[in-house]
Amino acid sequence: MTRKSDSSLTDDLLRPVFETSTKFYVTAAVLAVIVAAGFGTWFYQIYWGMGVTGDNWPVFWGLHETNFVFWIGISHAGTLISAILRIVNATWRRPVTRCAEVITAFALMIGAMFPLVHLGRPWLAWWLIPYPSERLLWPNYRSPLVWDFFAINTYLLSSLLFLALPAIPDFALIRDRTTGWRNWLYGKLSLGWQGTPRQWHRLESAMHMMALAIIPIAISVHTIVSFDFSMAVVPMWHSTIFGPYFVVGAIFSGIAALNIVMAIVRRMLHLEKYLQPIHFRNLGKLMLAMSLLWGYFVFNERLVTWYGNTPHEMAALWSTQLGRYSPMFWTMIFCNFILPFPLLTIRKLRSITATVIASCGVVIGMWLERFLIIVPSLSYKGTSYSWGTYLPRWPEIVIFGASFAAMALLYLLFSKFIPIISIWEMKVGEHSNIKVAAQVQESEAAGELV
Amino acid sequence: MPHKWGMAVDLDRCTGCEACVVACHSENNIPTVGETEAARGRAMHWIRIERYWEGEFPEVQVKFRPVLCQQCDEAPCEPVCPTYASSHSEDGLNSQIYNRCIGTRYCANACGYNVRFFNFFTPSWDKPLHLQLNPDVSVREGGVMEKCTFCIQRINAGKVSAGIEQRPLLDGEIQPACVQSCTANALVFGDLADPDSTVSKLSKSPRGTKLLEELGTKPKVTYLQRGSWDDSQKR
Amino acid sequence: MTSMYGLFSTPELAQQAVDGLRAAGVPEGEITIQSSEPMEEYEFGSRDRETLMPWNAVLGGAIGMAAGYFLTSVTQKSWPMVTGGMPIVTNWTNLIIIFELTMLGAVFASVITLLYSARLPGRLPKFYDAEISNGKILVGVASPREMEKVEHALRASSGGVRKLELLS
Amino acid sequence: MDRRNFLKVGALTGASATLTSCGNPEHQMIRFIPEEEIQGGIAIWKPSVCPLCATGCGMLVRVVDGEAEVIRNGKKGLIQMGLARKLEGNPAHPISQGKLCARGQAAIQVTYHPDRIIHPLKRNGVRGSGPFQEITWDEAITILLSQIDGLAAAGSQNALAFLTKPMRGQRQTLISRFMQSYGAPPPMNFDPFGDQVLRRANAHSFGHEQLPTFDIAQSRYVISFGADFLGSWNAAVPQSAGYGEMRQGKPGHRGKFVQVEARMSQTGANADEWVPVNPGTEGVLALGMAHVIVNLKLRPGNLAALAEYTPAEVAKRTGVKTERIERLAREFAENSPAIAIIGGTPLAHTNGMFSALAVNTLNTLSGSMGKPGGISFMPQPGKDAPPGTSFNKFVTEQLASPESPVKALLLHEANPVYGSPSAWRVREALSKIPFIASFGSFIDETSILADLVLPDHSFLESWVDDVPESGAGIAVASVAPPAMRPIHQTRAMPDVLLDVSHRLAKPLQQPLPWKTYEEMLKDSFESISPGADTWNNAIANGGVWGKTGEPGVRPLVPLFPRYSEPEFDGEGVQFPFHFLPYKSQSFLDGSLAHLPWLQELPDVLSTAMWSSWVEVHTETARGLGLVQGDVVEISSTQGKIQAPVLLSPGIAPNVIAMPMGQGHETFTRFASGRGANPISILAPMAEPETGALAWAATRVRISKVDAASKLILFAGGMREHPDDHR
Repeated sequence: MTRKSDSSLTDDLLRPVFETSTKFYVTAAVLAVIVAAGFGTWFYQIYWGMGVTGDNWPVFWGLHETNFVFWIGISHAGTLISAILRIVNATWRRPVTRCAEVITAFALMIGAMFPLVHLGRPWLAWWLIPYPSERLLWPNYRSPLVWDFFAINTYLLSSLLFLALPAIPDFALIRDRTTGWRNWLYGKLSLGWQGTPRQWHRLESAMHMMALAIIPIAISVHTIVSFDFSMAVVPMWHSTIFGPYFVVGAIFSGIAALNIVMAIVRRMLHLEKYLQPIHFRNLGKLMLAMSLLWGYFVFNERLVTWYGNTPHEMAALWSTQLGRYSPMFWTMIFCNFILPFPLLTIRKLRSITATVIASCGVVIGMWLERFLIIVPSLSYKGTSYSWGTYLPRWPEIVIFGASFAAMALLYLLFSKFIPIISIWEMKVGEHSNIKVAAQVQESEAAGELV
Repeated sequence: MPHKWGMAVDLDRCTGCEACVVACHSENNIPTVGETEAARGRAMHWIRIERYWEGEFPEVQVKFRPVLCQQCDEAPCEPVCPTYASSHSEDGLNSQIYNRCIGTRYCANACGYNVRFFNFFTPSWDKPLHLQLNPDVSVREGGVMEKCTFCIQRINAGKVSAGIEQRPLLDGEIQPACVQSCTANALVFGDLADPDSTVSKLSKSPRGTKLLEELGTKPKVTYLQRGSWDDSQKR
Repeated sequence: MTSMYGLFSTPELAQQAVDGLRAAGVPEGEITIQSSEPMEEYEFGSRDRETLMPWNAVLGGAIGMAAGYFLTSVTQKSWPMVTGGMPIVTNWTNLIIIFELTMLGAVFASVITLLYSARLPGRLPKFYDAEISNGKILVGVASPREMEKVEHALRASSGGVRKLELLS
Repeated sequence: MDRRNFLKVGALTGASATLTSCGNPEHQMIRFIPEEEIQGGIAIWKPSVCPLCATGCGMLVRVVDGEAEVIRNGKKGLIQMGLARKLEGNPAHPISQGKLCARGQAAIQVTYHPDRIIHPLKRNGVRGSGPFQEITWDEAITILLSQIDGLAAAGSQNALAFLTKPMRGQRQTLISRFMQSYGAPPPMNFDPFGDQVLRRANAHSFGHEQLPTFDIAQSRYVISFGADFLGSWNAAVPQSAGYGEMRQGKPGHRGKFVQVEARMSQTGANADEWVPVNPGTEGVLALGMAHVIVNLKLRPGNLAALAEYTPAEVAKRTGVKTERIERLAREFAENSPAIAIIGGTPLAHTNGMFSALAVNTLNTLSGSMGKPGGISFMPQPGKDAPPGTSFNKFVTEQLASPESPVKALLLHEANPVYGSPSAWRVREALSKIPFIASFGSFIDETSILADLVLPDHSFLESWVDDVPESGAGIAVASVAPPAMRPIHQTRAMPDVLLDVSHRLAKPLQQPLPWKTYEEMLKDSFESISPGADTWNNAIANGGVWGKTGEPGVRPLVPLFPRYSEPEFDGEGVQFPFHFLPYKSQSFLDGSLAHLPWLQELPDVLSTAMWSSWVEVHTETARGLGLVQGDVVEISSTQGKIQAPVLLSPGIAPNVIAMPMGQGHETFTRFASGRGANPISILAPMAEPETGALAWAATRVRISKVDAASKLILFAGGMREHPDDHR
């Protein structure tokens, strides 16, 4: 019976890799078009100049930077969560981890695009890379943007490895079940994996080490993203809570994104059997905790500013509470706090749909939060003569939309080449559940299994 | 001894005539962005006259304040630049090296005075307006940040001519375009490293204040506040 | 040369087979085991557990840290740039770079250790059976000295052996 | 600017500056041999005179070589030539004292303006519709000759008219002599916003029909009645310099400055005390102060003559509190030397003459006339021009008779079609004239009516001279040779005029013997101050100056003018607001609206760029439900215009003000079709004695209209929330 369950599980999880529906092609095509539009718009912006955006004096940062912070935030879903879960050895994590790690990998890639997109002269972006150049000039290690460069790249590399290593046995699996080019491809990818106890053990201990390393990395990444703002003496930016504030926000939005993705994957790839309500419930609880934490930070931020009562900070603050940016602020409060709270606490309401609705709210809310951190502060900095305002223009919006399409597309393609749930980890899970039974039926199992 | 260029702005003299603004455009090849761009808040004025109302009609008064790059000793705009486009010169100026700028616009955000301006597009001059451009000042490309340089081209020219004649620079010998044009002599430029220079003396005036001093940026521009008639009567 | 292995459908049988082989005097090192999932609950699954992984990770971290320190402070000295009245070598900010490179070093070290000690990438051994990926567990000996003993051991211990094969 | 062209044009930018540009069309052009001695990259400073306003600042032009696109014998090509790069005040010049105002700095764009007329034009098509065709100078001169000779042949020399802005120096002399010797009436000076009223008043009070010179630097107390003397009025540059000195130049003595006006001007913004008064009652306040001064025996005077100006009475009329009047009077008398200045709006009421005389009285009382820290009048060397013909008279006659009395009009730097109330029907009057020739450098609302355009050199390309009317204590006569060679196919107006005068059927050789304007200037300067190298020094320094001519002012007894009530067009109920057009800090009366630097220069009080606006008191606006940027229709009895509202705390609630300068129909790419022109809706009220336009005597009503706002403010804060932006 172990074998049966094994093979059926393997079949279920490998089906998306082997069977491709027309629906897949259509979706992929549509997404690809949107992504292409995004790149087109970017080249348009490069050709004419940043002037095609809504940026102005003094609001020099707008939607692009908002999206940067947003996507880096989303990236905190996967690797960080799965690392934590691995370390505490939460058994229910098994079906979730890979879904999550994939989000990290792609969200990071997309997020890391935006600093390039926002550059006035993107063709010179490579000047951030530290190498002995003929310019004799190294990057300025005092600049938070350089910290970003290091932190994001570190996080991206380790996340990719963290995603790739446990995939090797699954590659081997596919290798054994295929012929022709697939067999060749996955043969190469599986690096000749045979599954000796030694290999298994090394793999697991490597994963353990990386899990340990990746948690501080992930935290540092979003702290450093927050430094982009808190290092500048700008009203409401120059704050010491920004580090944890951003990290919490990141995990918050990350879990939300994970919930949504899992729900979609579950539906599209018919994995109802593996991604079960319990996963959503647990992640929901985690998200609720984050929501509370986040609310706590927002309250801190606002109270301290209000109490401090310095003119520029008050101007920025009131613009978000009652002024021109207040509709966004109160929407954010609703999405991040008022909406998820009942949906995730009241047992009757708790359900996959509820969790997903709450998650959608949180993703929207967290995007607004990033916007509200960046734009109002810039609008009200400096001498009141030079205050300003900001409205995005179409190129920013198109690129913003394309970034979501890119996420979906990458995810879609990924699930086509690699089982979105780690098969061997599932098996381990299954067996540790039925081990007892197995031992009881050992003898007969020995005999008549055919 | 290295120079330390600084400026004193006498708000009691400034009449808000804005000669300095046009002089700066003329000297530094600052582009005219045009109506549409100006409406989007992209007009460039390295020096501007800020205007503040005080009181209500009929007891209403106005204060003018010329604001240009404060050339801070501890400038927030400098460390945030990833490519050292914004860094400190030996003379204590915030130099903006256009060729190094990749256009992150971070410096402009960090600047507490909003005196940095970004070339949202590559500027253009309808021919033959381009014939007026000052050959001593480079024209900036799109995607590059720019700001007041204290007319560094004039500072260097002054140093060179003094060097040729093998004499020290005289106080007031070097004048940025704004100072040169100031009709009421409200702007005074000079070497703060020289205690006897006019600007050093003025900077020590009891009327002297710094703009947004609480930011701790150590500006090299000193604002001499408006006096009131009654004080002078008492004296 | 002939090799010999058995495929077992449950870890328990595999364990018996391994014990049998040991009893038959096959040296530990010659017994090959392959499975499609870790079997750490079983004795045979937890052979050669000892590894330098953590120490290598720490070592890698140390190397990364050193690299970070030199990259920052040395380059800052190479062309001294004054910004914002900060010192030329700004240790506060450099710490961030140093931290990131330390972590990167640790991660790389663990991965390299993994690849090296798990002999990846490698080639498939003389015998390998795709049945493994259906849950079977392979226990075998490459070119045993006393074929009969091995065969006997495998057979005796494993009612569940479906296949027995000679490769040469 | 069109974004599409950014990269294209961008490639051409800074051909002389650094940005190199490959594929630059200029590289394929032929190059002519330089026509002058120039060292590459070496800057030379040449003297010149600023032509933009009546101050007459002497300036220095920074000339550096560069490559200009020019046409030589019909071929287009590049030539290396000295190009003006920057304008600065001439430190040696007594008027500018090394300074130059924003407008003067921007004057360089006149020379390099992309829409300058670069060769002679002949109208083909309906007059006023625009289409012109390029012709050669020979053709142009021939046409002009035939017209003028034609008149002479018909014996109607007096049907030739010459219309200019107010001219000074030898240009003035040349034009007058030309007209005189030809037998035509003297030239007309178009200057509706000038200071005829004040000049006439000064003639009455001090015997000088001239604008006064103020020694603000030395004075301890300055009270200004509506005069924007730091911005757009009289000799703003020297006055600002003096003001700076008055404030901080004399340690321990900080002079006080009081501004009396209904709408806070740039000058008023600098006042220690700002005193709003009811429009047209400035003179009353002045005499009220005089009353207090005489009453308190601070100065001797005839109190009877001032009987009706008791502080109480004055307070009632002006809206200034009694105590304040008394305090101001005492301060004024006790802090001599003290100056009272009047200019601008107060003179633009029907009782402007009264107000001017009243302020003159105050000055006479203060006893600082002709003293340091007081008022003086500049000697005017070589001023021999007869009074001009009245423009208003000309217009009336044109409109009166069905057959145009004037048969040929020569037009130079005057734009009456834009610059006069539509009620004057100037366009109609001019359109009747059979032949109009313009010497202008731009196609504006008036020169578009021309049949022939003979484009003048820019001031940087031609001989310039000037005899300033005010601004220095000593006599000044400025002169300067061309700072650079012409870049277009243009000719200097004086040279053309001399050329024509010699080639007429009856040549005017005898009255105008000079071949070129240069010769004429030389003669005149040598006649002013004889001497061997006068001329060479003059052209080296940018002029001659010194203590020549008669003394500044002859002492006078105060004369007390009879009060006259200001009259306004439009009765109060229907037209509740006084309408105050004022000279824009950037464009003056609108003649500078074509300079991009000035268009993008934020108005110092409103911070507005590229737009026109109407200033409404914050409370008034609240009452009318108007917010920043709302577009309103401003209607007088004479017509209506639209402009966005700008909230201002610095304006009387019953007054709305609007800057002149915008609202051009045709005036280059930078000014055409932008904003609204307040002059157009002014009522044709006049100051009786001089007949000068009383441009502040119109009343209007405003009503919100549904239109897109074109209010562009540099102060971003003000764009969105004017209230918390103070």
